[in-house]
Amino acid sequence: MKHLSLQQAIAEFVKDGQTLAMEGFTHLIPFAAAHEIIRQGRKDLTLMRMTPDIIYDQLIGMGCVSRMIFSWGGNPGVGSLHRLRDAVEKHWPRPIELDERSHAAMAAAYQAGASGLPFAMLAGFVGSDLPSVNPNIRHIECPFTGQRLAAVPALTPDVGIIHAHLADKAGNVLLRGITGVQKEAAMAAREVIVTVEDVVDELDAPQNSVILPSWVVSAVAKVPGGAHPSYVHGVYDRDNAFYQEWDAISRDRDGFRAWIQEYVLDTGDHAGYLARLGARS
Amino acid sequence: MKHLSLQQAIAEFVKDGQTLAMEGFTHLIPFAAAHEIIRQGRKDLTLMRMTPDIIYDQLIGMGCVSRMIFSWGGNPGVGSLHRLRDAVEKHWPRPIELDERSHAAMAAAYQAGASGLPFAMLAGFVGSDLPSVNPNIRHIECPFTGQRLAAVPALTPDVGIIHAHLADKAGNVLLRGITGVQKEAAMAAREVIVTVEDVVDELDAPQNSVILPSWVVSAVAKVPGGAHPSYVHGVYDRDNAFYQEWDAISRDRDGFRAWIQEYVLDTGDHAGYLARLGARS
Amino acid sequence: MSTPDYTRDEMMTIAASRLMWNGCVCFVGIGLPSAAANLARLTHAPGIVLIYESGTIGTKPSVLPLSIGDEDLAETAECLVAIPEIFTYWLQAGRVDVGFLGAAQIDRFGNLNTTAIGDYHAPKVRLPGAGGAPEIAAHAKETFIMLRQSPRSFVDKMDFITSAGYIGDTEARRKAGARGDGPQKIITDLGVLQPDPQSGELTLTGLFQGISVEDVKAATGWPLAVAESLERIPPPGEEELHTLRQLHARTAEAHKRARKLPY
Amino acid sequence: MSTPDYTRDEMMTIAASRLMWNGCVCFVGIGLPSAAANLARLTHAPGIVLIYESGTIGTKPSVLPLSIGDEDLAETAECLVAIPEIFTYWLQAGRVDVGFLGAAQIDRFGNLNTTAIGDYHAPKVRLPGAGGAPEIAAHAKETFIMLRQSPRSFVDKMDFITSAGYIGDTEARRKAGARGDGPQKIITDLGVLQPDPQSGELTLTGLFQGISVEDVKAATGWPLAVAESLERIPPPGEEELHTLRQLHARTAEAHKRARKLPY
Repeated sequence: MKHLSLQQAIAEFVKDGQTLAMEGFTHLIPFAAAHEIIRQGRKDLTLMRMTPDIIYDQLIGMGCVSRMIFSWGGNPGVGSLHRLRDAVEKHWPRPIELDERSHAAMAAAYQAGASGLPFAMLAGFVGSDLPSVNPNIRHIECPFTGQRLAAVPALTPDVGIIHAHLADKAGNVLLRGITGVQKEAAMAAREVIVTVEDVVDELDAPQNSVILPSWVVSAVAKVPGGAHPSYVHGVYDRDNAFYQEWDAISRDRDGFRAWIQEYVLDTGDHAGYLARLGARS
Repeated sequence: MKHLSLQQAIAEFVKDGQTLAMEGFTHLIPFAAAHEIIRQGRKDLTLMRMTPDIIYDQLIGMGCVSRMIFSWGGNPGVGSLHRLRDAVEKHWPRPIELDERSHAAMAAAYQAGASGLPFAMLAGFVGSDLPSVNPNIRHIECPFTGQRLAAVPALTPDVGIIHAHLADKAGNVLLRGITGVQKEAAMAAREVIVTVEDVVDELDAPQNSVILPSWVVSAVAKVPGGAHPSYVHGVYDRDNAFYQEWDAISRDRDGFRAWIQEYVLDTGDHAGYLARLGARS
Repeated sequence: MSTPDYTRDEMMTIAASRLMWNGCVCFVGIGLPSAAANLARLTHAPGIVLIYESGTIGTKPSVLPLSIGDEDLAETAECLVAIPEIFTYWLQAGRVDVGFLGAAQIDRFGNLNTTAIGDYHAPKVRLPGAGGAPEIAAHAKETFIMLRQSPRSFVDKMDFITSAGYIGDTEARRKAGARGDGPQKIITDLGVLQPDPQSGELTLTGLFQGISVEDVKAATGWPLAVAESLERIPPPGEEELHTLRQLHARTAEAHKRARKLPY
Repeated sequence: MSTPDYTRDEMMTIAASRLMWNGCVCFVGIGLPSAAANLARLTHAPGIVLIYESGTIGTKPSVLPLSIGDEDLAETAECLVAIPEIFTYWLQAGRVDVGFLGAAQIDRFGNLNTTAIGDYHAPKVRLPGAGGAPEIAAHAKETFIMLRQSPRSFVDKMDFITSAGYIGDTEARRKAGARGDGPQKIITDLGVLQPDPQSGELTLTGLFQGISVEDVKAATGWPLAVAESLERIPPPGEEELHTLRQLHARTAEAHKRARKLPY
């Protein structure tokens, strides 16, 4: 475990062509890390995430992504992800290959990855057409009952990236509130980058808290506000207005590019991003 | 969920011939419930537990058990479980059928039971003779990689019995410290009995605590000291001396029977058991 | 149709909320289902157990969540669990009484499409995808579907089945391995449809005030079966409407708060 | 043999503790392994990560635990997880560097028996069983085995393989699907054995002070292979012995506390 700046962490651990999982279910989405990946211009990434959300819409729109493994690709509570749709429907700015599953299958596949199993099974996709369009959904039989179950390959990202409340100086990481599949995504990954709101001497967490010990973490980067426009329970709220504004920002290719230029590329880091958004609002 | 006395809960939910899981890994072992099952004279039980421990040694010695699913049957830190050995080696007081697995397989099979899956898989029993003596250990192949994995049937007890720190008036249950496989054993069961140290108005538990909501629980019984000689983190210590004394108590059939008579059968309930032990020590 | 003093969405929400019961364990999505389930909780079913797929169990939000993982859901939950657990110990294990689903398209057997219009590999419209729906549709003891009715949404031939209803008939559903009973109530903005117990074909069984059978037939992309005795569903009661409007007002108020950037 | 001022168990524990390193992730059982791993933590390897199968990760007990789930282990852990997780995300995933095992019997290929002496279905002696051992033996990057050496424990023909070492040879282990490298160090009360890199056969590679090759051969139930150059393992250093004895004294003190019944 090393304490690094986010720039250093992305530069050191995220390479072109890799498979990344950036998780956070509505809560604790690691936006700052995604913006830094855009700034550093990574290409040909395979991205996995249950809900691509705005975070992957941005990476897809910037042409960083060649393949995506996912289960629900909308703008939550708002509508479509226009950059995702443009990539799928019109291949702009580049075609994107989809490995499309369900939430239950994604979650189980992260668990399998974290567990050193080659695949996950679930009583899933019953009567669904998804197995007919995705060769990564197969079936097995229970060796005791003969019951037919769905199977999907384990998810084992090269790099798992999550945002958390706190790390301590040693690099132990604490998550609170809705923890989603972050622990699984992190533990399924070869390298783990964690952005945190703050670094403290001691976590001082209640027993049975959700903690990643320092020795499963590759790098911790302190990035206050690093989940914006997502939220950090007890620290700041979800920027629901931004999620709604994104519909208009992202609907148009040029508008999207201009926004990324102004708020991501032209801001050196996440503090700059927050400052520019703040100046506008 | 109903608040019942332990006597009522066992009388209502535990029947001859059923399959029971009474879990608690060193910590929070539901001894009071086992003693009440002995008092009420249940027979032909199939018991499942990772570590039979003294709790099942007592039930086995009293002839309540016809079959056991388990993974490690010793007296932790002391040596053998003499009643278990006597049943296996000499069929006293009755023969006992064993379905013997490993810890990893037991834990996975509880998870499968709690998950509505018919079996669990694990990269397990590699090179072990256990599959050759247990037809409930089979193998499957990964449909993607061809990797061979072990499979065991899911554990789905008729009744799951656990001991916990607290319940609230509504019947929500809080566990702290080492939580073992209790949540899995409870959720894999058709009916769930929870003995608790105390019942409070509100749990007032930290976020991300281990909680069973009232609607998955059949009955809550307040039994202070209900885990003795096991312990309740932050409430009372493990009675290590008792674990050591058990070696002598249980070595001899008559000595064992006499102990059960004096401390379990002749004490009307768990308060009586604790009082008698206290009078002696 | 006359113009009543409530909207179709209000009627639809209230009709759905009436179908919930006290103690019902309900797996809820965002939007109309969330409004219906919370309305039930605030009126006749205070003991309803709401589960959102974010891992929030037994939650009692003060306002309607905008996202499925709102802080309010976590704050008011009986317990929080990780997402893999929600789909295994809770949904797949059969602990959910009612799974609430929406869709872009539904067919006469209650199959749902939330994936794509047109060819999957070259879609005319790419929809968000499956989310939790295929397994909710399979494992909830029954599913309720809320969907505004029109020939574009109630289609004769569907491009893609994301989540199964009765597939081709109730026997096909059983054979496919579904455990739950499938779509038992389809609540639209015109009335309620229920499956024929034998064939699974959706049948109009209830009409909202001011709606005729012809209205519903015109909004359906296949020749709609109509039950012999049609229920005329009562209009919103005063308390229902008042509670729902207050809930929406509180929600709007909460979500209107000025953006406050972190730091 | 001369009579040194330390016991064989002390030498064995100290020898094992020297094989641990700072940062080593160690899956520990109760008894000698726990003493060895904690001694390493208190001497040369303060950053050792101890995992007990009770779900206590990164634990730093003040005294040696009597059970694998002692309160002290939970109290001093970096984090607590449920037991299914210990065996999946931590052990099976290959996160453990060293798995510590004991046994009633070991054979020349490092296979272990903790199940039964005699026929499994009609055992002469029923042993406790597998516990976590089969999967520790398979998945830890390497395993260390601690076992007092005698012809009864180091047997030529074993009745039952509970946990695999090299089975018949290193190739057999690989073919069976084991991921870890298997038993790399067998620490007895006489010295240390290591597997032949090709055959996997356990070979005497180190002797404690005052022990001869003949002593070890006499305590082994098969014709023991002996390495060409034998290490003469240094006796306990002063700090090692002092720290170990203090640890044992603190442990005895803590466990001697009068029984205090609850309530």
